Amino acid sequence: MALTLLFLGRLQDAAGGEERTVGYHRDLAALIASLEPELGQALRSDKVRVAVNGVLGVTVLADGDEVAFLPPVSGG
Amino acid sequence: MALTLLFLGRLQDAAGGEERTVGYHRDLAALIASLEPELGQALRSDKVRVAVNGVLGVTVLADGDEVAFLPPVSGG
Amino acid sequence: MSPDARLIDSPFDPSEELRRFAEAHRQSGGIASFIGQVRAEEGEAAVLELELSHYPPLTLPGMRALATEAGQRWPLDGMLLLHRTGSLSPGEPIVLVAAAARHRRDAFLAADFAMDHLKSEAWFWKRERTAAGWHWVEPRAADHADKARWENSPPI
Amino acid sequence: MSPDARLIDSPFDPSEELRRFAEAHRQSGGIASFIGQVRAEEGEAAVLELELSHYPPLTLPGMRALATEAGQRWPLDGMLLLHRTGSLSPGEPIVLVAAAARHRRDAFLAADFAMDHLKSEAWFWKRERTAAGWHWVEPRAADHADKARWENSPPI
Repeated sequence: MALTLLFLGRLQDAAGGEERTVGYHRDLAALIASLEPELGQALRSDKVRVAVNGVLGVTVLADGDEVAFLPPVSGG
Repeated sequence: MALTLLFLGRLQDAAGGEERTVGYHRDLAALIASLEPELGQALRSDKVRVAVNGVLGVTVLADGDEVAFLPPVSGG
Repeated sequence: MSPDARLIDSPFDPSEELRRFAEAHRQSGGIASFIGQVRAEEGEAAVLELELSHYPPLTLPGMRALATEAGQRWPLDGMLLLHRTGSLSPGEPIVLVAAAARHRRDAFLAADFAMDHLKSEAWFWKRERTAAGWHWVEPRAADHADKARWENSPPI
Repeated sequence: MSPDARLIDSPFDPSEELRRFAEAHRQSGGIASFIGQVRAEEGEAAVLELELSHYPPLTLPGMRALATEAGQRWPLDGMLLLHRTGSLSPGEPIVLVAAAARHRRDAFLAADFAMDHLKSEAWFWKRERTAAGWHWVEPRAADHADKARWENSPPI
């Protein structure tokens, strides 16, 4: 059982890559707690939004979910 | 001795044409008073600006001057 | 900033003008623009022809002064003011205003400012031909209200 | 009003896009637009390359929702939102926003609104390469202030 993590924008520097596969965690907070402490701290910022399979605001995860971490945007 | 009058915008309807040549008057007010009463009234509106040889705000006329009557604009 | 203000007496291509303007200002982060065109409509009230007259001694100098004032109000890299004269058909462009600036809001404000002043201060007169004949286009109260926005507490 | 929102992964020609947009909206009196481009500058701090990444499940749906919201706020005939992704060179266009409306101010406000929201709400991330290497472009406080203008007492 696994999750795919996506790191957008500058979070890819903190994660050392744009994508990674990790073991399954049911809960978003538990998933973040399982990562390297520095990366976990970056992902816990209240400026970072999380999308699960393209949907914002989900915190309960299912096997195979894609979890995207979205830092503040800078488009236009 | 003569003046050339230009009627811009809707004033050309009141004047029956865009341009006319009239006898010399030294003073703008006297010039306007010499025209048909209805036209004179239209030209005296405080919304009508007057340019003499391309310069706004002149009221003393010289022989040969071009006097342009400019109603409210509608460009853009 | 040396503004480019022109009167144009035959149909012009605003997108081609914008292309050249953008190429001339590759150092700018943004270009805001406005294209005004003769509405192409159906029905009795449709405009069949638009005629734009002006007063040559004042019109182009006034447009140049307007572009210069915009350049004093906002940090601009360039300003383009093109205005048609003569007889126009439905769908044809009447006016093109464009402002190039390092920052987006400066470009927007300058283009907006220039349009409001072209509408209510530049020396142009419009008349339209519809099925009912020719009539002069009168200034709208909204045009003066739009211009007044810039006088005391300008938009930000 | 059916908005045209697109992500574009290779160089595009904003003036050609504007030409088509204007031709599709011949009934509109005015078209306001904004072109954002990679600043072409000289010197140590010059940007040599810009990379735009996005999050596909949210980015285009968000742009469509933004155009729809603009159409609810102002009477528009059309709205165009184009945004580049991928690697861009100096001078290349990043974004084109255009709004067609019967009345000038509606077009200006809609284009201005759309740009402020694309900057601070759309799901894009920029990084720039200069002589010193790559760095992420952080949102500016001004971007949030620009967006906040539309919340309580919107510009007129």
